[in-house]
Formats: sequence, structure tokens, C-alpha cells
Amino acid sequence: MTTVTWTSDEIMTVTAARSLRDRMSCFVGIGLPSTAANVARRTHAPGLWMIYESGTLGTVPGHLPLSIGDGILADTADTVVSVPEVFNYWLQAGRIDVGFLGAAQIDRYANINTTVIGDYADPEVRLPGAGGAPEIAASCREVTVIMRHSRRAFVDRVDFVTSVGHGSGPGDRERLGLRGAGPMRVITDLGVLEPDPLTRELVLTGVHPGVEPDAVREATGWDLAVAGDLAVTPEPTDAELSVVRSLTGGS
Amino acid sequence: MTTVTWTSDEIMTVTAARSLRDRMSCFVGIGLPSTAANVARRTHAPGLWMIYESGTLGTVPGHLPLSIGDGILADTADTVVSVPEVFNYWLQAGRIDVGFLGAAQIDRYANINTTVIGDYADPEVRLPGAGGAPEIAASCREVTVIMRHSRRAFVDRVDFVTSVGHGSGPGDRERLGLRGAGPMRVITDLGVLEPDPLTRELVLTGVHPGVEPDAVREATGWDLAVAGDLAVTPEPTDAELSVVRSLTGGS
Amino acid sequence: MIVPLDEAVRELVHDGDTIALEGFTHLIPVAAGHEIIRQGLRDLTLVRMTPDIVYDQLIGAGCAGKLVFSWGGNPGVGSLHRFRDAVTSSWPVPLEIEEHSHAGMANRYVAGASGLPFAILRGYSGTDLVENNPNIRTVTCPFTGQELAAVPALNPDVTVVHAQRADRDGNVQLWGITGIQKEAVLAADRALVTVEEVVDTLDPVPGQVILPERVVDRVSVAPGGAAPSYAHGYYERDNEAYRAWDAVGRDREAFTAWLEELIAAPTTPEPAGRGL
Amino acid sequence: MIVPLDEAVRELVHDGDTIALEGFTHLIPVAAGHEIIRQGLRDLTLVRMTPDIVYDQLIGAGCAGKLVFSWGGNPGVGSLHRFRDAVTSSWPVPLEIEEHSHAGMANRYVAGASGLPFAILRGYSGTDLVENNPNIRTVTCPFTGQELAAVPALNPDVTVVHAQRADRDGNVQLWGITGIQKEAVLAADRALVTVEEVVDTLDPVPGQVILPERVVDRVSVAPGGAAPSYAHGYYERDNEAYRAWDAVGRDREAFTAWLEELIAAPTTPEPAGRGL
Repeated sequence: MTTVTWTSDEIMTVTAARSLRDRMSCFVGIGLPSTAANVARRTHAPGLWMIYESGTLGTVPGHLPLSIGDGILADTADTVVSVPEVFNYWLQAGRIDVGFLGAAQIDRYANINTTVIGDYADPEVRLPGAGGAPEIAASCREVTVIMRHSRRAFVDRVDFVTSVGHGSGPGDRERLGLRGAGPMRVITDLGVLEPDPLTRELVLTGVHPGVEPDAVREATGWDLAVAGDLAVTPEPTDAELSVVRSLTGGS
Repeated sequence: MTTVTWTSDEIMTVTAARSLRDRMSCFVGIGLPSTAANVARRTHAPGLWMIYESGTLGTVPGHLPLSIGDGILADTADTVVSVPEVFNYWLQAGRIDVGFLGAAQIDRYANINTTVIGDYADPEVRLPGAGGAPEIAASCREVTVIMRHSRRAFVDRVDFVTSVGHGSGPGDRERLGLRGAGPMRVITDLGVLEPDPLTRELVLTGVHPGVEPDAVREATGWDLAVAGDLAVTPEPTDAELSVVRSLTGGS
Repeated sequence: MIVPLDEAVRELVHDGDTIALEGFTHLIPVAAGHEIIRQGLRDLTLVRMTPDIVYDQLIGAGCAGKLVFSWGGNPGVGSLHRFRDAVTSSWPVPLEIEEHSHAGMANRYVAGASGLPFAILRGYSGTDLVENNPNIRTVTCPFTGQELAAVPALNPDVTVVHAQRADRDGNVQLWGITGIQKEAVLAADRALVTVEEVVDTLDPVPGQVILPERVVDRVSVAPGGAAPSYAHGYYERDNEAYRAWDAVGRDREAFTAWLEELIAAPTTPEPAGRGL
Repeated sequence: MIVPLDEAVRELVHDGDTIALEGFTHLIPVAAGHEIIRQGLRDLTLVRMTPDIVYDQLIGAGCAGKLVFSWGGNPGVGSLHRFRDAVTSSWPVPLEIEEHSHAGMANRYVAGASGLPFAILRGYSGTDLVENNPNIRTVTCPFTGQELAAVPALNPDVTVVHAQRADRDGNVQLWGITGIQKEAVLAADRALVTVEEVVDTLDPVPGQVILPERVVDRVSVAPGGAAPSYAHGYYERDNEAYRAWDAVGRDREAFTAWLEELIAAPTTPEPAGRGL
């Protein structure tokens, strides 16, 4: 009998990868989202069609890119288009199934902040800013957010709405003219949060093996609701872990 | 002593070619304008930068194209861009020195009709329509029109304004937001017409050798004014004629 | 994905559809247009920047109820007589027209491909096109107060283009003058691409446009399918055929004879040189 | 046309200019940025979609009064500490910021390249960017009544890009990820292009963008001039240098030492591998 062990980052990555289906088109953010998408493509979703905002369409990189525009992305793409084209003809036109995003802060309605911690005019911490995220969150058919769990990151209300999740609740996306469904899952190193179909508030719907729901609630800055039928993430397989580690250099 | 003879089309083409200066950028219409631009490039303006609306930038065709998008235009271009790009990034942005256009009808204010003869809803003759002309006439720094002279073609008021020349007189282009200077010369098989600097009405400013001003007035559908210092087109040189004939197959 | 042309047309094109067969002089989908005539489709809204002789043929065959365009002619030769006859004499059926400039049509496709409801441009100002086309309006720049032309997005039910090659998955590659084809395909609900050939691998070519298979619904092999226009790297434009069309198109009887011959012929590609 | 880099910067860039040094991860004009630091330019409005470490350096050196951008970070590594320090502590000088999304910035350049005063997009709706940036407004579609975001055209005084090659006339060729460079050059009043090499003939390359010499004001040869970013076909991205910048940028003293070293160094290209 084999004892499989893994890190919390690894099970987060594997869980995010599993959320992708074969042949989906995925607009991939750099960092954790990129790792997860590349794991999916090397395991159960070989036909995953990855787009990076640098204009690389249908790329199949042989190793993980450090940036959104590494040469390996262009070398292996079906085609490389300009930045206006990737945003206008591909993202804005509604062709992308899922946006894979990271975030610095997220709130109970899955609104995302990557701009500032604190006041915009006099910030405590200045973050990189919007990048492609506001329109990825608006226009992809749905969005998956991948980020590590902490009270600093999971807040009642984000300091700055860089990208709209579910606004302040039901009907907000429609009112704002956002055509995609918005964040349908937030995958963390502790578990999985999904918006309640009625209230649109994020609810804990799954935990990773060995994680207690209370530990997740403790790491969340609002009074996190827990689903009645809380799922437990199936353990990563050897094959999944081996792909994650080959990509990240972990062991 | 050599006796040079030429046709009225040939001297029209040579005169139009002479109006181009070396290194100008020229948005070239098909037919007579294309012949003239290619003559210029093979005589005094080897650096003429020709654009056809099919997206061929800086093309140097080895023979005259029949259409606006013959393969020879792409084969010999500095680069080929999409049709939206040629209109938006090159024409609309105001980068083109001169538009070289033909017309079915032109009026005393150099407004151009390539749409219908007669009433739009129930036309006597249906013509091909606008193509690139409205925006070429609007956005090039200036426009040269090349067409054969006749009372049917040179009318007091065009049946349909496909492309604006000088509207109904001074100030109209500015009022309409047209940024180029508009048609600065009309070159025909009889002579050259230019807008009066004050009234913007076309005036006969030059005739080809052997053409009487009255013959031009006779072929014009309005009471054509004749400039006091009427020029006579210098005769085509052997070199010019030889290039024209090599391109058109004439002799 | 890769099916015979008659099947592809049957699956994707229906009576009453808005259909764009695009091609800017180069790579005109003539074989597909002829198949539409053969299948007797009716009441189509035909869209194209530069309707040329294959549109003259579709109009003469009575397939079209409306034409949306910016320049309708026989390039370098003259007028389209079937188009003229339909507009001036409603023969064989009345033809409604909606008329733009090239810049306007190009930007309508760009808006359609971009998921925007309209496009802005500097154009049309002062022309009589404006008062004859309710689809030419204005918007005011919220920064400068300048007034600009606005045109609605074009989103055809079907776009048909011809390309040099596809791979076996249906990824499409075209090059040379690529005109408005990418935007026309991306703007459409359904897309049919006829190709000169299907190959194992699309070796990159300078100036290429790639249409990923996920935006293409059907690929049909139609070697010579752009003739008498041309396919860069495969065969040249048959200028003589364009000149010869003038006499056929000019005369209803000559056209009708041509039409009967076309309909009687099996669905096969046009003859054309290869590998020029 | 083809002049040394220090001369090109002296001729085209002036204090107070709005200047875009564009490059989307690939082909970042680092050598030109360093020359701007050396020449001590001040009060620049720096524009770029993805300001990375060379913008961190320009900001830390006090060249910039304003930054217009959509994502400012050290890609794959973390934050830009000189940028943070300028925004939060006005060190060494205050830095005003104007902040967009990538889609907004890309469309601003497109409008600038197209001679339009503004661009429309589906974007920004519901975000806090709107209330913090007066350059994000709305327009209403005159056909559907839909409300869309509007952003003003970007027309820099100077755009600087790096490319693989130029010919002796100054025609420029770049390929690989070409980002927003074409639009940034076409939108600018003046354009400077640094290149890996000058060649006799620009042999066509798949995926190439050609910038005709008439839209380029100066070309300067700067082999390795994009390092530590990369030049497709010439050398790879130096990921270690990006990681190493974090420690330098994080500390005012370390940065100041780096800056003094840069200024003391002659105007020469960055070292980089060739022909990878």
C-alpha cells in the first residue's frame, strides 16, 4: 500500500485542474491558475484550449511559463494574435468557456481586488492592478478563482473592486451588463467555495482531506456558511501529483 | 526631329502621373488612377508608396493589376494588412498624402458620384457604389480625380453624393469634419480643373496640347470658368509614353 | 467537420438566412456560391463588401431578397448586369439593398467579431448614403464632443470563406490578401470554409491567418473553388473569365442558359491550375 | 534614420513628454529605458500596459511624474517596489497614476492608431476603476440602446519599441508575441525602434509585424536591448534577472547603488546571448 502525501498547494492545484473539462477554452492567468491549467492539459483534459493574454491561442507549453508572455507560449501556440485581438475578438466576443484567475483579496460575493490594500488615494499596499482581470471576469462564460486562504485575503468587503464577482448579490451582474456567469468556484489550499444559487454569497461546499470546516471559517473574514452536503476532495492520484511536481519542480 | 503622338487617354495618364511627387504615399483606385500611379513610380517618383484598399502597403507591381487585389500586389508589397487595418490604421489615421480616384459623375464642387444615375430609389443606371471612396475623399491629405471628360460625367450637381468634394462651397468640408483638403485637381483627357481657392468651384486651369478651352466648356455640364493664366500641358516625353504603353499594352 | 460541399451547404445554410461569402478579390468562395444556387436557396440576405460575379450569379438565380454591400461590380471590367437588372427591373425577383462604404462595412464586421453592438468611424459625413440608409447614425465622443459615424455590428447567420488549407482537425490557414475573412468568420453564428486541400500539418507561412477549428463549423475540400478568382500559391486570377462574364451577365437569355448548365452540372470544383 | 541610441533618445524624447515604451513581456525596450535614465529626463508621463522592472527603474530614478498603465508588476515574481514606494511615499518624487484594464489600454492604443478620439468596449462595468479615473466614461449604442464603456485615444508624444531587425531604410520587422507594439507606434507622434540587428533584406517570417519606415523616426542598433526580457529567435528571457531585481528594487539603498552604476556605465547594449 502506498501512502500518498501532498502539500496544500498541490491539492489546491489538482482540485483546480479537475474543474476543467476536456476541450474547454480557458483564459489563463499567470501563477497558480497557469499551473492548474497545465496540470489539467497533461492529465484528463488533453484538448484544453489555453489562451494567455499575450495573444497566444491554443498554446501547449512544454514547461510552465514564468510570465504571461514567455517564448514557450508563442512557440507552441496554434496562432499568436495581437493584444487588441485577444481581448476584442476572443474574450469580449464571449468565446471563452472559463477564466482562471488569481486574486489578492476576495469578498463574500466573490468580488476581486488586485489593486490596493487600504484607501485608493493613500494605499497601505499598492498591488499590480487590473491587467486583464476585469474583462475576463465579465466576459468568460464562467470564472474559477484560485488563491490561498487567509483572513487577510478573504474579507467581508474588498477594499477595491478590481473585477466584479457577484456585486452585492442577485441580479447585479445582469444589471451591470456582464454577460458571463461570474465566479462559480473559488479553490483554495483549504477547500472549495461556491456561490449560493439564490443569495450569490460564497459558501464552503468542499474541504480538502483532513481540513475541518471550522479551520476554513477561521481563515475567512466573514461568517462563512457551510453547505449541508459538504464534499471532501478526492485525494490526488499519483499521476496527478507526478504531473504537478514535474511542472513546479516540487517533490 | 521626332514627332511624338499620343492619345487623349495617354496624356491624361501622364498628367496625372506628373502630379505625384517622389516618396508620397498614394491610396490608389483601380483603373485610370492605378495606371497613372504606376507610371509615376516608373518615371520620376520611384519612391512612390502605393496602397491599394485590399491591404497591400508599399506595393511595386511588375504589371498593372486588373483588380484592386491581384496577387501581384501582395507579392510585391512591403506588407499586407487586413482590410479593417488599411482603412482604420492607415487611411482614417490621416497617413496618406494623396487619394487617386476615378468617378462616374463629378460636379462643379468636385463632389463625386459612383452610386446611381437618376433617382436612388428607382435608378436609371445602377453603378457599383461607394467602395473605399467616401473615406479616401475625406481622409487623404488631398485627392486627385482622374476621369474622361463628357457632359454626362461633368454635371452641375451630381445625382448622388457618394464622396464629398467641396460640398456646396467654402467651409463645407470643415463643417462636415472632413480632415483632408479634398479634390485639389481633376485630370481629364482634355485638361486639368482645380478648385478656385475662394469659391471652391472647379475652374479650368490647364488644357492638353491642341485642346481649345471652348471644347472643354462644351464637354462640361455647367458654365465652366477658365483661368486667366491657362496652362498648356507639356507634351509627354518619349520615356513617359514608353512606360504608359508598356503598362497598358498600347503603342 | 470535414464533409462534402453539398452536405455542408445543406447543413449550414437555410432559406431566409443572412449569409456572407467573403473574399476581397482573392479567395472568393465561388464553388460554395454555385452550390447555393444548385440547392435553390431563396430569400437570402447576401452580405459582402465587394459582391462580384458570383453574387451576380446568385442574384440572377433568384436566391437573394436583399444585398448588403459597399461595392458591387466586376473588378476591372465594369458593372454587374444581373445586379443592375434586379435593382432596376426586379428581375427575376425584387432585390432590396443596403449600401455602405468599405470602411463602414469593414468596421461592421469588426464590431460583429468583437461582440460589440456597433462600431465608430470617421466616415459617411456629408454623403447621400446617410439619408438612404437608417443603419448609418452618429455618436458623440464623450471626451471631445466630436461627432462620429456609427454603424451596427454585422453578425451573419453563416459566413463562407475559401482558404488554401485546413488540417484534419479543421484548423484553417489562409494567406496573401486576407481581406475581411477573419472578421467575417468570427462575426458569424456558423462558418463554412472551402479549402484547396487538407494537409497533415499547417506549416507556418508568412502573412498567414489561422482560423482555429473551434470557430469553424464545416470544412469542405474544393480544389479550384475560388476560381475564377485566385488562391495565392495555388493558381492565378483568371482575368479572361471576368471579362467573359460581362457578355453572359448582360443578357437574360445568355444568363439563363449559363444557369441551366450550372444546375445540371454535378457538385464539383471549378477547374483551375494547381501549384502556380 | 539609423543613429546611435543616445542620439536617438536626445532627438526624440524631451522633459515632460508622454512616452510609451511598449512590449508585452517580449521585446521590452530596456536599453532605451536605461538611456532615458542616463540622460536624466524628468517629468515624463510614462505609458505602458505592463510596466515591469525597467519602469520600476525609471520611476525610482525620478524620471516620471505620472504613470498610465493597466498592470504594474514583476511578472511571475511579485510587486514593483520602486513603483510602490513612489505611490505610497512619493519617493523620490510623487507619482500620479491613471489606471485602466488591459482591454481598456489596448483599445486606447487602437483608437490612437486609428485617428479616432475614443474607443468603445465592454468593460469596467461595476468596478471601482470607474470612479477613480475620469478617463473611463460611457456611450450609448445608437442602435440598441446598450451602454458601453468609452476610453479616450492614447497618442503618446513618443513610442519606443524593440524589434528583431530593421533593414537599411529603417523598415522594421518583429515577430513572436507582438503585443500592442504596432498600435503604440502608429498612435505616436514620434517613434524610436531599437533592434537586434540591421540587415540588407527583411526575409518574411511567419507571424511577423512590419513597421514601414515612414512610421518610424529613428532606428538604433541595440543587440540584447530587450534583456532581461527576450527577443524571439535571438535570446531567451532571463528569469533569474527578474527574480534578482526583487531584492534590489525592495531597498532604496540597493536601488541607489544600482542606479549610480547604471549612470556611470557607457551607453552600450545589455549583455545577452545571441542566436538562441
